[in-house]
Order: sequence, then structure tokens, then C-alpha cells
Amino acid sequence: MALRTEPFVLNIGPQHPSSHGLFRLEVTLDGEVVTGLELVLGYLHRGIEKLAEGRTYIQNIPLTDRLDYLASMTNNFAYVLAVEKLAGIEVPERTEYLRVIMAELMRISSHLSFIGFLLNELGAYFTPLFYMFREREKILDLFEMVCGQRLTYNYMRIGGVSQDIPEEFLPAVKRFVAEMPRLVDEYEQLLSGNEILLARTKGVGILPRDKAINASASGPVLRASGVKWDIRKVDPYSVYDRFDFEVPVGSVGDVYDRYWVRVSEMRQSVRILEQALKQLPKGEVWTKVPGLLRPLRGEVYGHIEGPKGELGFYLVSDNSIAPYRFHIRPPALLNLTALKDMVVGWKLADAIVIFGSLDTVLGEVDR
Amino acid sequence: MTVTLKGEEVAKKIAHSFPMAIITANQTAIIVTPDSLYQVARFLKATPEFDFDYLTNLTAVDYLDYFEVVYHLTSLKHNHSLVLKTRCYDREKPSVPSVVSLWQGADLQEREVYDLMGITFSGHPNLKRLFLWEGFPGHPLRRDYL
Amino acid sequence: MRFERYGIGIIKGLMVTMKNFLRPPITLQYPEEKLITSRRIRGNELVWQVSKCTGCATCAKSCPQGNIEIVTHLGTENNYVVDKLQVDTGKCMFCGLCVESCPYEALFMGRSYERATYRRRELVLSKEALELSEDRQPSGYFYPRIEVLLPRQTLLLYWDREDGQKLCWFPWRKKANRGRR
Amino acid sequence: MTLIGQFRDWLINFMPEWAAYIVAFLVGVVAIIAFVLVMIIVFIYLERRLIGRFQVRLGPNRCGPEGIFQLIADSIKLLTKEDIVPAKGDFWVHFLAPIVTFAPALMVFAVVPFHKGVVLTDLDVGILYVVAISSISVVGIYMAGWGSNNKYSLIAALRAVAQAISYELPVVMAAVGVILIAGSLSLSKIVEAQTIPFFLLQPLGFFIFLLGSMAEINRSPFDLLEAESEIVTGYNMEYSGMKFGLLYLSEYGHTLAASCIITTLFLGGWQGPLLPPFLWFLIKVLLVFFVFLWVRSTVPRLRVDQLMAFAWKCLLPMALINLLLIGAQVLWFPKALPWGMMVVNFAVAGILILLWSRLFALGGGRVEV
Repeated sequence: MALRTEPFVLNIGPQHPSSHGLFRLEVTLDGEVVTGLELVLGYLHRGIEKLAEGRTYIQNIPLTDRLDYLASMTNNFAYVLAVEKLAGIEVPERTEYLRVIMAELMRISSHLSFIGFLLNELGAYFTPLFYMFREREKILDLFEMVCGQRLTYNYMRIGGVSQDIPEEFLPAVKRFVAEMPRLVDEYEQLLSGNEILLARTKGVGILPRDKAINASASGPVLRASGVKWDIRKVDPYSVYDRFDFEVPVGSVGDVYDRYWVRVSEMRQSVRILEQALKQLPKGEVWTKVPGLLRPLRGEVYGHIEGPKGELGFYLVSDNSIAPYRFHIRPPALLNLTALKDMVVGWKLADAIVIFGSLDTVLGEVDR
Repeated sequence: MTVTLKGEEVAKKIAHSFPMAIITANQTAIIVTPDSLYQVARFLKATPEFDFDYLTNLTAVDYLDYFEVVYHLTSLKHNHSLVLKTRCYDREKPSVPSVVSLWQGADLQEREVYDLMGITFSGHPNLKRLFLWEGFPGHPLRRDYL
Repeated sequence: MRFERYGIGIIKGLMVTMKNFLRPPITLQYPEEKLITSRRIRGNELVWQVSKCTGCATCAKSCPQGNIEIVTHLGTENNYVVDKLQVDTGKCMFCGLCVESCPYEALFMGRSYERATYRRRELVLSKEALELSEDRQPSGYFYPRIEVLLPRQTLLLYWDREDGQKLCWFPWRKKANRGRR
Repeated sequence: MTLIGQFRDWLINFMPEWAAYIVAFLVGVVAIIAFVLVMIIVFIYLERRLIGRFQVRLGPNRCGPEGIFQLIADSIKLLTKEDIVPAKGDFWVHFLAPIVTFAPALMVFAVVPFHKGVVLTDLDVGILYVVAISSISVVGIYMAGWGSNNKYSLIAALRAVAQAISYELPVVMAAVGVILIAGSLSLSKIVEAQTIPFFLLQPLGFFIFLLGSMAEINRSPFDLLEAESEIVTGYNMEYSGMKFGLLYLSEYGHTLAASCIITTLFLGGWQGPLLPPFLWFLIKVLLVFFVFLWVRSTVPRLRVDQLMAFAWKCLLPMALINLLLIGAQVLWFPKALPWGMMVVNFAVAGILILLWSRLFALGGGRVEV
């Protein structure tokens, strides 16, 4: 242990296979051990907050698609909820259910890609990634059926959703819900028991409970550290209070717990989907909302439990057609806060895995 | 359901500890002076009645006359939340005390506000621009930036 | 690392990969085989029906990118004649808000997704390039009456069914029903 | 008498002895190089196609029927690429590294018996030669990493050296077990001694040798020095053009060499019923390669400290115990060797694996800084 080498600064990124976009980790190494770390962000900064101040409320919905491009639906959802809260708009019940169905499908899809990329960072030469993408593709097919696109959905509208679902959507979702638990089992068989995966993830990159709360971690990262905090439960929005589901909570807060929490959440999402499909009422999907919405002067903070964590929108209105201030609370950025404390002391290979376990999407971090 | 605490009620409870701190308090928020922000924040975090251990969101709004720095605080234990605000009337060198020592989660968010809004957070351990490069002219999220 | 399960975890994983080895691949040989896209696809083109357009420019107002340029003059029969309609599809993000906002059902999303070009300027579509024609069919996005006429989307979810894409690795079973367009 | 020897003796009728010697060996060398290159092409093609199949996709299938000309297309692309040497790289080290890496991969085949008598030189110290030669390629990898003047490459180079030194020991120990039973260091004699394949006689040795070879040829899960998710393919990241091609070929050359050595030492080499011996040899080599592929497409990568611990704490003690056991059996129970010992060895292997699963922990991990 006493053997130290000359400090060695390594730039991981901006072009690096594991940098999840454009992003730079300035790592100081002592041999293989990480002794220091600095985040360099902003390679994908598009100034969405500034752009949004010049667009109407409805024109901002496509912009939110571009935040976390692996979970566009939930971004739409959070923004639309915030605007509805600001303007005091009630939405039809069928819409609420459709939104929940879309959000849960999106959560499964986002977690699937998380698992695939995490395993890739662990060095499982693309195989789990392809399996996960195969399942994700099925979800993307469903989204394509509903709103015509596969990545930037722009499906939710203020006061509803853009269109009702087509008739072939429900049988397809039912089939997906029926076969998903079996597939999750299969992937757990491939991954969760794998000794090498356990060796690489158990006890690695521990984020203790207090630290996680203090560093404003949210979503699966917070829950992996043992905090039972899911906005769907503690502050139910939409119709989440009508569903019966559990919040999986990790015990240690290591990489494995973050992986396990997400796998369990996929099962819970399937449960929510089953109930939502059963309860889905008939009716309208959109309340009449003026195209140029002018909410009253005021401000609002609307948040939802996105796949990456608490996704919030802080909107300030000055009674004009565009928001006066449009702030996004990006879960991925805040989860990065504690990265340094988690990584220091671990090996270079672990640093990559710990970073991957936070499920960062740079579109959301840089905005 | 997360209970949003009313600014007025919280203000009453704080008032005897920090009589000079509160500028106004309304239904949604409690607005304090920048000088006393750190003390108020520490009080809100340490008092068992409030126990705001989680800083949900930190941002700033430019109202042209003044900057408003907004803190959304949440207590995971009591499941309630509060909006704490502070105002900064200086446009040239606005400065607000940093709360990183209370909530580490403020770290990157304060850097972001510093970068895009140009508000200095005194006491921040590593106040550098987060997204834009050093030497970028101006602060883009200000309303008068074109 | 403790091999607490005596390496059984790894062996189980090997079994799973072997199972998938014997499963049919999910890739599609793109230019030869094409899936039927969604009925509501927002392809990378816009389709404009001249006869219905009144030149009101609602689409231009609703565009988040400010991407639609429309110039009109007053015609003889107290109507507007569109002189210029130009959409830079290189800037367009195909959000579909213009289609939704059109009060006269004159603008549709297109079905094509194969309009990549080598030059950015070729992506700027003028009035003639936007018009409804044989090879520029509208998609059912926001128009259920068009949607019902279009063929059903192939879903990966139904890959093992006859009406879905049935793919197999073995060359002698390749003739199976693949979702062809 | 080997085939080459017979050819030489026949050539002596037409030319002086020294010329016959040279001509015969040149023909042999060319034949072997041709075999190796063809097999490398087959391996690369199979790897890409089969990994594709493991990942429920098709793999390259556009160049020629079922994509068999993909590698040729790739090589043409590599040949036409600009050859870049990093500005502050060490030119000669950078230049020589691919050659130093690739040459040993070819040289190993000088002693591999493909058929009864079909071997370039039937060295009496065949295994020693193989072990000595195959280790040289690590020098080439280190040169590549060092000469590139790149931090990622340097990390990869250091990892490569550490890994090669660590895994050399258990591999050799496991091979010694084979030598004890066969009673010879010559690979041809070892093959002839295998009336039953040695992996049945000493399963533990086979297991150790297989894992050790995987580590020596840097295949997953021991592919730390190319770890594309961490150090971006490591030692070869500053190479372009045919130099990169050579490094790429040498990777598969070593895989082929390892498959051949495993086949020779443990799977009975060219021996087998019905089919011609050369075909048996090929089938076995491809089978070993398929196992490599299968493992590669399934498991994640080990961390560097876990990798070292696995070699020193797990494989080496097991190899020593295996050696002791085989030595005792050869010394005291030579009669019971073929069948009686098989049961004993399987039982011992099972017990040892169980024991190590319980006792052995890699530990390490976080370091206080």
C-alpha cells in the first residue's frame, strides 16, 4: 500500500466509449487507483432553458424530448404536469391512464438500456446490450404506433395527449406485459447470479444513506442507498395513488444495489401497467386548451419520478404566451454530485462502472 | 402526499430567531435577505420540527430589478417541502452565501447558476463555470443577455 | 470475489446465451427488407394539399423552430394565393405541431423516412416539393380517417407469429413471412 | 520420421544436402504460414458471425456469399489507410511492435503436430519451446503501448506485462502435469500418448490451462489490456493501417496457437476415430475456439486486482496441488493410470473447486488515498 507512483492525469472523454455522450472525467491516477476526479461538462449544452423562454408553452414540449433522450415520454409528462399545475387545468381520466401507461413503458425502456450499458461498461462484450435493446425495441415499436416516432415522441399535450391510442395498441401492450416478467427472469439468470458481475459490483462505489440524501441524489440511486423515497408514492401525481406497487429499496448503496433496484422497478412497472390496462376508462383524451396558453402570473414546481430520478420543472409565468423562466431540475446532473466521493480510492475500471451505474444521460445534464 | 408548508407560518416560527432575516413571506414562499440566508438555511436543516435534509432544487430567476435565488427544500422524514428565496439587487456583482456545506447537492447547481446567471456564491469550494467555457462573455440566462 | 455458487452463475449465463444463439436474429437487411412503419409515422417530409390551403399561416406560427416560410397575395376570388411555402427539413424536428394546428386539414406528415441527401440545401423543400402526389402520401398522424386506410405496422413483439416478422437464421427457412413493404 | 524429413530425403536425390535442407524447410514454413493465415481468416470470420449470432443479430454478411470476403475488404481498407506514428511516439519501438507481436504467433506452429508425422520440427523440448516463444509477444504488446506515447496505451502495456507474468506460472504448472503422464516434452509424443484424451485424466489441469490460456491471449473475461470500455482498446489505439492489421492478426494468431496447444495437450491432438486425423485436429481446434467465443459473449470483465488475485491465489495453488497429485499417481500407481485415476482426479478437481469457492476471496477493491 505504501507504494505510490507519480500522479497521472487521464482524460476520460469527451470521446470515450463509456462516456454516455460527450463528457469528460479528468481522473488523477496513482497506478490504477483513482485519487482525484473532476467533471467537465457542457459539450452538449444547447441552452434549452434560454430557448424555452422564447417559445410558447406548447412549443416547448418538443424541446423537453431532447433532455433525456432515453426517456422522452417522462420528460413530456413532467413538463405537461407542471404547466397544468400552473394554469390549473384538469385533464380527462383516460388521459391520466394513458400517461401512466406511457410513463411506465418508458421507465422499463430506460432501465433496459441502463442495464445494457452498465454491462457493456463491465466488459460483457455487447451481448446483454443487444438483448436489452431487443426488448427496448418492442417498446419503441409501441410508441411508434401511438405517436409516429421512436425517440422524440412529443406525445403529451397540455390538457391531454395528442391523439388517442390506435385499436391495435392495447392487445400489443397486453402481450408485452404478459411476456416481460419471463424475459426479466431470463436476464436475471444471465446477469444477477454471474460471479464476475457480483465481484465487480458488490461493495463497489458505496454511496451511504446520509451522503445520498445530502448530495440530493434521487431516483434509483437514492433508493439503492436505502431511502424509501419514490415520488409516485410520497407525492402521488396523476393517478398513481390508484395502483398497488412496491418501492424496491437497496441496502448498501453499491453498484449492485443500483442495478438490482432498477431490475426490481421493471417488475413493479409491469405490475402498474397490468393494473392501468385493466382500469383504463373510455372517453376523451384532451380538454380544450387554447393554443396560446397564457397562465396567470405565478410560479410552480412540478416534479415526477422519472426513470433517472426526480425530474422537476420550475416554471415562472408573467401572463404571457411564453414562460418567463423555465428551469429543469435534471436528476442526472444532481446524481453526478456525489460521483467524486464514490469513485476516489477505486480502480480506473471501477470508476467507469460507478459512473455508468448513475445512468447519466448527457442530454439532460448539459441541457 | 408531500405537504407544502406555507411561507407565512414558517416565517412566524423563524421570526423570533432571526427577526431581521425575513423580507416577506407569502402562501408559497419565504423570502429572506442574502446575509441571513445561510443562518436560516442551517436553522431549517437542523431544527427537528422542519428537518429539511434534502435540497430538491436550486435555481435563480432574473426579474431585471433583482435576482431571486430559489431553494426548494424537502424533508424526507416529515415529507413536507418549503420554498426558500432570497433576493439580490446588485446587477454587477450579485452575491449569495453558498449552502454547499449544508447540502452537498447544491454544489453543481450553484455552479450552474453562477455560470448561466452570474450570481457568485461566496464560500463555494469550487466555483467554476459548469457548462460554458472560462472567458465566455456574459451570462446567458439573464433576461438582458441577447 | 467469492465463487459462492461454485461458478454456477456463470454456467447459467452461458446457457442463456446459448439459448439466444439458437433464437432467430432480430436484425433486418435494410434496403432489401423493410418493415411496415407505423400508420402514424412522422416521416421526414411534410405533405401539403394545395387545394385546401387558405394561406392562413397558422402552421408557420405554431412551428417551434420558426421553420415554415409562407408568402401569400390576395387572389381574385377574395382568397389568398400561396406564392411561397418553404420548409427547411434540415432544421425541422418533425414534432407535428404544424399538422395539428392546421385548421383546414391541408398539411400532413409524410410517410417517407428515406429522404437523406448529401447537401443541406437539398433539404429545403419548396412549394412544389411539398405537394401531395403519388409518391408523397400523407401519414395518418392526427388524421384517423387516413390512418385506417394504411397497412398495419409490423411489430417486433409479434416476431413469432405468422402476421409478424418471422425471421430465422437457417438459410433453408429464410422464406418465412418477413414484414416486407 | 516427419513428413518434412521424408521430403528432404527425397530432395537429396536432386540437389546437395544443404540445399535440400533449406528447400524442404522453406516449403514447410510456407505451408504452415499459409495454414495459419487461412485459419486466422476463418477465425475472424467465425468470430464475427458467431458473436453476431450470440447477440441475436446476423453479423457481417454483405461482402460475398454470407460475408466471407468481409475480412478481405477490411484488409484492403487497412492497406489503403495512412500509416500514422504519434508525433512524440518512439518511432522504432512503435514500428517493431506489431512484428514482435505477430512473429511468435507463427513460430509456435513449428512444433504443433497436425497429423502423425506432419510437424515442421519435432523438437524434443516442444512444450518448453512453446512456452518460451509465446511469452515473447508480451514484449511486443509492451512495445506497442510504450511506443505509442499514449496514456491509455501505457496502462494497457503495464496491465499486459503483469497479466502475462502472472498467468504464465499456472499454465506451465498445468502443462507439467501432462508431461508427467506422457513422459515426454515433445508434442508429437504427447499426442501419441493420449489413447484417452488428457482432459479426462486431469480435468483440473485442463481447467487451469484453459483459463490461463484465455488470460495469456487476452480474451474475455481477461481482456483487460484492450478493455474498450475502460482504456479504449489500449495498446493498439495509436495504430492505423496495416500495423494495426498486424496487431489484429496477431491477436487471432495467438488465439489459434492457444487452441492448437490445448487441442494437442488435452484433447488428443489429431487422434480420433473414423474421420481423417487432420480433420479431427481442425474440429477440435474450432471447438476450443467456440468455447472462447461463447465465454467472450457471456461474461463481463474482471478488474485488474481481481485478475491478479485469481492467478496467484486461485489458479497457482490449484495447479501445484494438481502437479503433486499427478506426480504421485505417475510415481506410485502407474498401472491404475488410465482409468482408475480418472475417477480420483475428477473427484479431487470437484473438491478443490468447492474448497476454493468457499475459502477464496479476492478482497482488495477500495484503497484509502
